[in-house]
Amino acid sequence: MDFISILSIFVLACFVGYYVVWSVTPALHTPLMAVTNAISSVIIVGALIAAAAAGSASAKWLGLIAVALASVNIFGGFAVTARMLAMYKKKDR
Amino acid sequence: MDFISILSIFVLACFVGYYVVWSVTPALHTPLMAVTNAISSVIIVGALIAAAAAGSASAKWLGLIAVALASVNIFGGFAVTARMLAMYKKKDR
Amino acid sequence: MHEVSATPAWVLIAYLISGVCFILALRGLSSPSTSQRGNRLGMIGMAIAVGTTLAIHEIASIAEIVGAIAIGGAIGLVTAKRIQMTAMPQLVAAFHSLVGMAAVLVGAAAFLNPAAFGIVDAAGAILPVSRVEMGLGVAIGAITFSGSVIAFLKLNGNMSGAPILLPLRHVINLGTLVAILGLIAYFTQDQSPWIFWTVTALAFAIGFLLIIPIGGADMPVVVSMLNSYSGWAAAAMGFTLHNSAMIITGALVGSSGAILSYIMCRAMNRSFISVIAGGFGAVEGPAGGAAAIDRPYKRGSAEDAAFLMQQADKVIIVPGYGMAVAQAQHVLREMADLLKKEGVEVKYAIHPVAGRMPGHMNVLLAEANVPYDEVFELEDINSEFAQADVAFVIGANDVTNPAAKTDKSSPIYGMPVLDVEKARTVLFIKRSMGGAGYAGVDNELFYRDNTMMLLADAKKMVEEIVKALG
Amino acid sequence: MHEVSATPAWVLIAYLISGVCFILALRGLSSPSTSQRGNRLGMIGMAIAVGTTLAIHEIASIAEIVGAIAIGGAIGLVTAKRIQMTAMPQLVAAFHSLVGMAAVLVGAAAFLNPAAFGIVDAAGAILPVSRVEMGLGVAIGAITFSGSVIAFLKLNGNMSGAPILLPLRHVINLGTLVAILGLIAYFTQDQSPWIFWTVTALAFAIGFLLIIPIGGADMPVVVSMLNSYSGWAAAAMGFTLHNSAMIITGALVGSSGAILSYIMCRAMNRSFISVIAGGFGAVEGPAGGAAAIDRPYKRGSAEDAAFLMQQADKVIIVPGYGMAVAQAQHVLREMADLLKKEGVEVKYAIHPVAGRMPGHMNVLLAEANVPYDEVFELEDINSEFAQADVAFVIGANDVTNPAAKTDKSSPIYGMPVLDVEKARTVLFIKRSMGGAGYAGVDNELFYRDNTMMLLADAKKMVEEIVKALG
Ligand SMILES: NC(=O)c1ccc[n+]([C@@H]2O[C@H](COP(=O)([O-])OP(=O)(O)OC[C@H]3O[C@@H](n4cnc5c(N)ncnc54)[C@H](OP(=O)(O)O)[C@@H]3O)[C@@H](O)[C@H]2O)c1
Ligand SMILES: NC(=O)c1ccc[n+]([C@@H]2O[C@H](COP(=O)([O-])OP(=O)(O)OC[C@H]3O[C@@H](n4cnc5c(N)ncnc54)[C@H](OP(=O)(O)O)[C@@H]3O)[C@@H](O)[C@H]2O)c1
Repeated sequence: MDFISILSIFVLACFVGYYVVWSVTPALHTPLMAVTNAISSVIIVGALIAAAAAGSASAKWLGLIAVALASVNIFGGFAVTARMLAMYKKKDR
Repeated sequence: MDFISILSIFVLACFVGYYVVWSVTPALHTPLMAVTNAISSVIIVGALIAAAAAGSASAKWLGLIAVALASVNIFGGFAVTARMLAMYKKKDR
Repeated sequence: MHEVSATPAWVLIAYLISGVCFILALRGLSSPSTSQRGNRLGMIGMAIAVGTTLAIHEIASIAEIVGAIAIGGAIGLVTAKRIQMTAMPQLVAAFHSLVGMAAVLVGAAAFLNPAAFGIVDAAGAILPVSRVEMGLGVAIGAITFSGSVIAFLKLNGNMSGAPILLPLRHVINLGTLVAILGLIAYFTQDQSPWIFWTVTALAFAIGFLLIIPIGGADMPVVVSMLNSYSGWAAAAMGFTLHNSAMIITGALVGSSGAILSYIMCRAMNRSFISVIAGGFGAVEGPAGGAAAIDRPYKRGSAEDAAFLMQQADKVIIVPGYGMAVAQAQHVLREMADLLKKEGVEVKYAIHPVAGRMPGHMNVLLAEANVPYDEVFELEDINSEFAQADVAFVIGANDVTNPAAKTDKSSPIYGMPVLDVEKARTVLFIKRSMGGAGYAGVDNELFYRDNTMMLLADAKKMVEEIVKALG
Repeated sequence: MHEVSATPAWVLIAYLISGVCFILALRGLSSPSTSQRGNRLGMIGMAIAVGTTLAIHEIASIAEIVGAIAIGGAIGLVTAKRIQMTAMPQLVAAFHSLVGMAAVLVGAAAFLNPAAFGIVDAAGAILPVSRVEMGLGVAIGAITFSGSVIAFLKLNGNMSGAPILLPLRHVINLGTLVAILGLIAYFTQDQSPWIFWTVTALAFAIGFLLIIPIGGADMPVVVSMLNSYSGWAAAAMGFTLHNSAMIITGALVGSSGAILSYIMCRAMNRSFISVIAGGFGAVEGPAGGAAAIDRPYKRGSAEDAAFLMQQADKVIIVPGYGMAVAQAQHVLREMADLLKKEGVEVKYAIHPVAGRMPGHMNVLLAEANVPYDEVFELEDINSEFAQADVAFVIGANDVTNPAAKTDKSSPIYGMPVLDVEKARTVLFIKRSMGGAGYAGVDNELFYRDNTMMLLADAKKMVEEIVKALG
């Protein structure tokens, strides 16, 4: 992918982000904060690249620590979101 | 731009289209139909390529007719939309 | 060989900006106050797309191109200026047919001169993937063209609105569709002209066949659907030309058409499939309460109506298709002005499918200078009928029919309706007790105690009311 | 050299799908009924991104990687399970600091082993554009880390919430920011490690400096803002790695943080700049009506409150920060259940900035099993107070303050508020007449004739009301 494609994707993704976030119901703003936390840990991709590569031992260890930190966030973020969302119930009595 | 970039742009553009159209106020649905008419004539780009190219005289003439048809739509579509939109006024009395 | 991929970066950015302008153009329509700026952005986006294209191609024939744009543009501008607002549904259909035809012509030009489009391989043959995109683009364009022509003729009254039901039509249509797809598949193997032209011809034919059995009143759904198709056709061409402006536009227009069709079908409580299958309105006569003609009803005069409204605190006007037919919007505004001068609160209630296209009533009221903050959507005003003294229903019918709420056997059952019957008095303008609305269903409200029928052409009746008020 | 551009197509598509999953995850949050499916899609998207990355790289150290994921994952899961709902603001801040630190580490690793990231030129030097992206990414990550740590400490009460105002802080901050940007610019010319590490160190420092002067109660806005930054940092890394999943995520998270900050600022009627400039809450004491303590007010007991509500037809509960502090949500639900059993209509009214983070009250009520269709947003319920017999305000204060509507000199003037005073009786639970709300403004409602103060800890008071009701 060339730079312009990436840029185009970014520009459109900003529009999507704008609309999709505004369409989140205010009652779920706390879960929104938790889940964006989880997905922003997609930088684990960069951490994995560093951790997987041969070449620099220090880079590898930094990468591994980053993998661990991002994993805390990913597992913790999705789990706490799931826990919160499970609490929202309709009246069924 | 490679195929995957184009595909990514298309996928994101569909999300944008979905949200942007749903956010149009129902009172402006008629202008929406008119303006989408105008912008879908962006296929004039293809018509211009055909009309501009040397090589095939028949292709050139087909291109020129397409340019003319698309122009009807572009000018007519934007103008009629502008005319309609100018009519929507707030109470100012 | 694929020469478009060598396009300079600024060109790609220019097309991206053009696409973003189109997004912002539609975004502007989220409120009347931003809509005009949005429309100007749309024009800028188009100018950027056209300018960029002209700048990067060697042009053998600039004079002809300028001429073609000038001729087309002049026709477009004059049409846009002269057209009556009540004729908008036809105009949209007509413009549509032009997009369809332009797509067919571009496809044909690309077939005749593929090198100019950068879609040939080293041996000069058209790339297989481009053949598919081209075949689909031409087929969709042709269907859009002929379908829109029929829609135009039906909406404009040049052709009867009644559905024309050929025998065996589902079989014929299906066969044609299969043939088109089969030929496009075969086209990837064999680049012969006859395949291309047969696909085009069959697509033109199926456009006619598909739309002819659909009743005139269903045309708005069809027009929207064709709009959506033309968007996807533009997107397909965008894939061929690797052009982000076209792809973004295609996705926008495609979504717009699809969503408008969906909104209309939902508001009519009909499935999209049943609209497309056609035949609605073919069976005439009241479906709901039979023997309607004999029931007693109250008939009133313009003076009665004027008197009732003068005494009222709050009047809600409910316009419908009849107002558009009679072009009664201007005199209706006059009437509202007179009432407001007497201290009556006047509001307008718009049902999402009142009239014959989405937003139809809004645009007519705007034409008549009704401020848009006096005009309310169904959800926002429906609870207010209970506090209104008069519901003034002018040329609307189906959208007020309580059978939609109560009668499970009614074809409009489940469609949301305006609760006009909750007002103290309901005034109904229509020309006769016989004429039913679009859905062909009798309206039980006409015979209620708190209803007064004003039987006349909408414009004449309102003119008389204005006289009585003045 | 730029090895990522040779990535196979399926990988690019996989990352795109992962990005689309994230979009759908946020989209699911548009209603509670679709939200759980959305969250699962988010997990799937993350699994796709991780799986794809592992599949396409030669892995020298799979055991260590699995170990790191296992350790991190276990810590995350245990934390998520144990955390109390009232501690959500802190948790979000803590998670945030981790994202920031991870971004710094990835940036550092990329600096130490650029070849692995495919960002070196033929001579082995790091590409200039990548140096900028890397510098910005590390700087944003470091600011996010240290800022979030401070936010965590303030929210968790390990550090005083009071703003700490250093002298000359604006000058120091500006100088540091300029130094960071200058060094990043210089970095494109000179790849020396000292530049990279100095940028990192300065960014850590400025994170502390920027957040320390901001009051504890403004932390939610800050947390959202840092959230937004971390999104843009992810997007920057996506540009470096040409990874569409990261770019889409970055745009989503960036928008989310920015929009939530905006919503909070708007609902508090403060400008974003004034929040970031800090110092709010530094000046103590009532800003509005002075000499508040001496004014007469009515004080009631739990029995009085129980009696009043038993007699009522309609009670609207208005929860606020005090309910969260006291953890009174469960017993509050019990109270509502008892009232409902006696035939009283009970609803909950949520102000957009009640509590200390967006949606704070909703999540606490959901935890206490309050069905979400009994919980209403400000716009949907504000008109109902006039028909309510009792407005039961539990630990809320600013969000009910009519000064926002009437007193132009009040710091909260212009903020939308709940019209509790329109109810026949207002019951206010708080611990003392002295304690003001977050904005430090006195609330004139406490002294009205139709107000009864219930002075006690929210949980204790509601427990007593439950006893009196049962
Ligand atoms: N808006 C859309 O997008 C759309 C799209 C597709 C279908 N539809 C359908 O169209 C219908 C729209 O409902 P509607 O209530 O607006 O209209 P309607 O139900 O079709 O009724 C129109 C009424 O106007 C009267 N009328 C016609 N010409 C008149 C004139 N010159 N003066 C006075 N009255 C006149 C007719 O009675 P007389 O003949 O007795 O005068 C009829 O009762 C719905 O069924 C809807 O589903 C709408
Ligand atoms: N939600 C957000 O996203 C957000 C973000 C940033 C800022 N804010 C701000 O936070 C404020 C929120 O308003 P609010 O009405 O929820 O809260 P508030 O105005 O801060 O008032 C909280 C009230 O609860 C009382 N209280 C505290 N602990 C209590 C306990 N254990 N038992 C009983 N009462 C207790 C306090 O009085 P005593 O001390 O006398 O008990 C105080 O009157 C707004 O000013 C808003 O702008 C909100």
